[in-house]
Amino acid sequence: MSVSGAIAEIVAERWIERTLASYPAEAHALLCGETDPFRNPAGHAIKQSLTTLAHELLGEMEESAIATALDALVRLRAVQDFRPSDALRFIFDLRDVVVEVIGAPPQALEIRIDEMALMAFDQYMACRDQIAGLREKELRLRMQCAAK
Amino acid sequence: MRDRVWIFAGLAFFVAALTCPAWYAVANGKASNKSKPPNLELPANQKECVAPAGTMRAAHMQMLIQWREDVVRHGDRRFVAFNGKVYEKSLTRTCLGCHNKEQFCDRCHAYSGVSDPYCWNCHNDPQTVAGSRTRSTP
Amino acid sequence: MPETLVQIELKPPHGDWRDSHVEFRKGSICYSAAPKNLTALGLPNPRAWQPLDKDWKLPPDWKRIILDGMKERLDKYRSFRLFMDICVRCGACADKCHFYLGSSDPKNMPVARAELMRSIYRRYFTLTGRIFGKLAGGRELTEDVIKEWFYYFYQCTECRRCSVFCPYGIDTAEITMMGRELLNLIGCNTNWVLEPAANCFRVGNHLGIQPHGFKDSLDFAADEAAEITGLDFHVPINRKGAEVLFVMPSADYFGTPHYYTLLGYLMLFREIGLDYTVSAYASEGGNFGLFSSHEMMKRLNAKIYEEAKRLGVKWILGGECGHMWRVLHQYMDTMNGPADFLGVPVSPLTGTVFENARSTKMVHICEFTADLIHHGKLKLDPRRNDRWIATYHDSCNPARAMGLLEEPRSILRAVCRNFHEMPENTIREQTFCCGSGAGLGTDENLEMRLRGGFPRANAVKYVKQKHGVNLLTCICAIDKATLPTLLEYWVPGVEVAGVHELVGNALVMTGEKERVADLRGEPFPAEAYAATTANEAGHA
Amino acid sequence: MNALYSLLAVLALVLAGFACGQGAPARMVLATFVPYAAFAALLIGFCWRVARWAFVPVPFHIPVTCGQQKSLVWIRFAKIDNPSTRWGVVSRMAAEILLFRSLFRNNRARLSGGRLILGESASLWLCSLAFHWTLLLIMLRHLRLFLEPVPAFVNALERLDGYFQIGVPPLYFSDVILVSAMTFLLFRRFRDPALRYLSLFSDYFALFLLLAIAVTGILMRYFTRVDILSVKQFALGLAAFRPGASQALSALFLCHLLLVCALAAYLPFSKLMHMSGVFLSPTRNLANNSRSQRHINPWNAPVKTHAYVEWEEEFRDKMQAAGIPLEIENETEDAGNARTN
Repeated sequence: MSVSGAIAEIVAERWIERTLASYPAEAHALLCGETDPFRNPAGHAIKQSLTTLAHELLGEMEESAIATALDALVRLRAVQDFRPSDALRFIFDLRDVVVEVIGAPPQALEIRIDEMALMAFDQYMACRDQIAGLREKELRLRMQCAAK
Repeated sequence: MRDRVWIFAGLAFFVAALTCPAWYAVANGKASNKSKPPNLELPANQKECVAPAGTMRAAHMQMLIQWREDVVRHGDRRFVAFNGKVYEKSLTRTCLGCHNKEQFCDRCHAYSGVSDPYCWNCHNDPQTVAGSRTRSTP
Repeated sequence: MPETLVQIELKPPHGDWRDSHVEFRKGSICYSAAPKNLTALGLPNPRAWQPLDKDWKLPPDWKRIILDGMKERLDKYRSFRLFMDICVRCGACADKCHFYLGSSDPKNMPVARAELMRSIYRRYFTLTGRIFGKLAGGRELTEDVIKEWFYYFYQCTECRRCSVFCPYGIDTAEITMMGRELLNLIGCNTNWVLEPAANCFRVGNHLGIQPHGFKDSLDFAADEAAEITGLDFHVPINRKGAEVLFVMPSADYFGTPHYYTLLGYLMLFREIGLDYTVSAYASEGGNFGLFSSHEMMKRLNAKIYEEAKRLGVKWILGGECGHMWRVLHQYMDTMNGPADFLGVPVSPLTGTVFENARSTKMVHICEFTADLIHHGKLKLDPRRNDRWIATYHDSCNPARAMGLLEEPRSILRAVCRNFHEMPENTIREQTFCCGSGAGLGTDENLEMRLRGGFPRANAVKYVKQKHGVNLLTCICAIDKATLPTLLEYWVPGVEVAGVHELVGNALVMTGEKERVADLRGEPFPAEAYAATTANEAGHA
Repeated sequence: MNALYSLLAVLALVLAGFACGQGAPARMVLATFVPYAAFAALLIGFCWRVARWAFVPVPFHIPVTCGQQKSLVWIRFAKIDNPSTRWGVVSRMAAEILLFRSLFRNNRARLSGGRLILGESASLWLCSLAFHWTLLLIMLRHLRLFLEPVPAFVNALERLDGYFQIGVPPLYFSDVILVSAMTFLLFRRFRDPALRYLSLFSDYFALFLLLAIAVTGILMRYFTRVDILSVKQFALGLAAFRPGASQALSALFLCHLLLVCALAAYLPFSKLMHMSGVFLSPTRNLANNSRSQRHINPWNAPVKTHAYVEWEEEFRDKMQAAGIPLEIENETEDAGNARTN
């Protein structure tokens, strides 16, 4: 895959835009506008992750980098008020973005996007499992204490 | 409980500040005179000015600035008034030729709270100047 | 073949916030209070219901009850009336709420949360609202409004972060407290608030551990401390004539990692020979009444002074806890004072008179310990904490209701060698809440808590990446109970500890045996262990 | 929608002002009756609102502390952000009211190379500060029309405001700053979706009304001109309770007058009461001394508590079995058990 960094940059930007559109319009200004990662943690996570993912998908496709970036984002979206399908929709948005920016995506890229979607699915499930596990653990601790 | 004293003191202060014009009028007495415009000394030798009185009141400063522009930048000293009369564009000679600065300009400016315009940075009041000159040269 | 299998559903514009509609979802709400708990506390309208139900079984005249209750509170609390009146909706608070930052739900902006209440106030209590209605920003009080109140007022941790940024100091916690009081009037409460409150009221602590169980717990801790140090420990309970009554949040004697903090207290008290007692009657410092109503707060808090008087102590020492200290610092003396039967607290070792507690007669353990350390009364070996790279999370209430910022930090600097602050705008008075305070910290509400805890976790993640921080210290029982879960999800690898756990680790006790492991049973780092041994030798 | 309605409301006022300028009877009503009615509404409404707050007690001591508390002598405490004395509170309130301290916290101000750099979010703080101060300055400057003789400080303010003497009559900087700051505040409400979501009719109405007042005033000063002598005569007449409208007063002036009256009458019923409310805010105007001085709650509600005696009665057996000392011993039991200390 030989795509210049500049194009990846544009793809990332549009991708971020699309993903942020899945949040309520009222939160949009904050999510897009605020640059301080501590005043806008969610927006920061989204931007960082999507930028990394866009660069990796159109470039080296380094697995560990993708996993880290994807994890940060999926972890957030897994607890926000989304249905599972909506939570992961952002990955498929990439296809439209790529079409917009560079025309029809090459076969290789299609495969990469699908691959990433599957990774994200795994991670989403892992997050939900973890939440269930954490909930169970808290409940167990509470019961233990009560039994004491 | 104790803070009510402070709150009502603050409120009283606010009300006093808001109503200060009324108190001020009372304190300065003879409110009836004060509410009237100042007693301006009108020229004895002329019946009309270079423009109608209303215009002069509202816009004399703009006319003066225009005159300054014309004279200093373009050397144009001829002013044709609304009634066809021709005047020289000159603060010292035309305006102050009839009006008295202290009795006319300053009184009205003080009344309406317009601080000293910068006319007097360059111009002299011919009457004060004349007075001082008579004193200094016997 | 449909174009897309799952229809794309764009977020609908929220339009007017006055159209109240809330969708309750499992995972992000707290369940309703069990009728037996309402009965135990004498609260109105006990019944079986859940927020997920369509019919909430409100009393027939619920509307009148709410409006009467509002009127009563408007006449009793200047804060309430003022905060209803003067907001200009400048939006300075909007992005300060951890729930808003984590969930992006616009009704979680503090100003919007308050407007839920204000719109009713304007409609029924102001001239313009009564005449112009919606145009003046009012709205009708309907059952949907009550549901919305329930959803959003049990989605505020009363952490007061927004108030710091408000040009008029409007405190959303006040509004949330009023909202919850009003909901209490018609029997809409959550079990995670009322069950602990009922337990505290009847038994003395929030899990309802009875006196003998309480004693067992403390004896167990004493044994463990003895095992670690090789010294004998005894925790006096209900002992008359002690100098100090020690009150801690009940989580300290049955929760983990609170428990290690308790060991820290016990070792500290043993080492300095403090003449103290704990009480089985006032065995809970944390006050779940704060999350329910002012009256409940007073009912639960009354025990502390009553017990101090009965036991004839001179002053009271309070453990590490957040909302507990909000009550002790700002409410206790007013509600249940004056404590004229007690004396002004004086540290028996340093002779420091705690002038700042002259009237309440209750000192925070961090103030007490910081004073001891400052005067060099403790022999500390910070190397024993070398396994930790610590940061400090300012717990909301000690930070924003007391200003207890430097005391815990000065302790931490003395007891551990690796300490890093989180970014400036996430600590001290700008600290982010754990997202689980004010009665939200239950497992059924975990998803909401994860959203709320995200901003805090984000800052922790930053120091973890930058400095390798692996321990979050704090002085709040709710933090200790809920942050481990949140950090496990957001920043795995960072543990949570109380400040006095690290004190307990570092404290070199007179005559103690060679300590090889810290309070958690983890062996000390080899280097530190060697140093400790050398110290011990020198000491002997 | 709210914005549109409020704009329409203000435009209606403007039109009413112009219309009144046309007919003699309407002029009389507008110049004699309306100002007094509006002023009375302002005074009575304002006092009523403040008195309502004042008569509601402050039951609890709930300051929000924004810095280190005063505790141990060797720890430096934040005297202003976390005051422990009345003077500390006065300074905190002064910083709050004069400098908008809390709003400033919003900014990411940092020192860079000895210079204070403000982030972009400083705009809210800066614009509101500019807006409020210039509004005060403009109101004080208007005193020249209500006071005769004109006090020296009013003249001084006027000279300061038109310091650079740009144009004739000299341009007041306060006018420029006020209008730009207000325009910014208005645009902020339009632009930011979150604010748009929150803003009510009254939020826009107050801004539009003030803006309309400023614009009519500016038009009169710089463009259409007004006979200042008649204006002052009119204003002094109002102050001396001898109202009368001269024919020299333009329709624009009457429009300005009506808008000001509308603002005065509206103020007590609106959020603009924050001007007095900020002084009363219990999270700001109390010292953080609730542990050293007892705060009294006048209605300290009596509550049902669970007294020790009842509690001991309930758990007596278990306590006895566990060896926890009891207050009232069972005479049949071994009394020595509880007197171990």
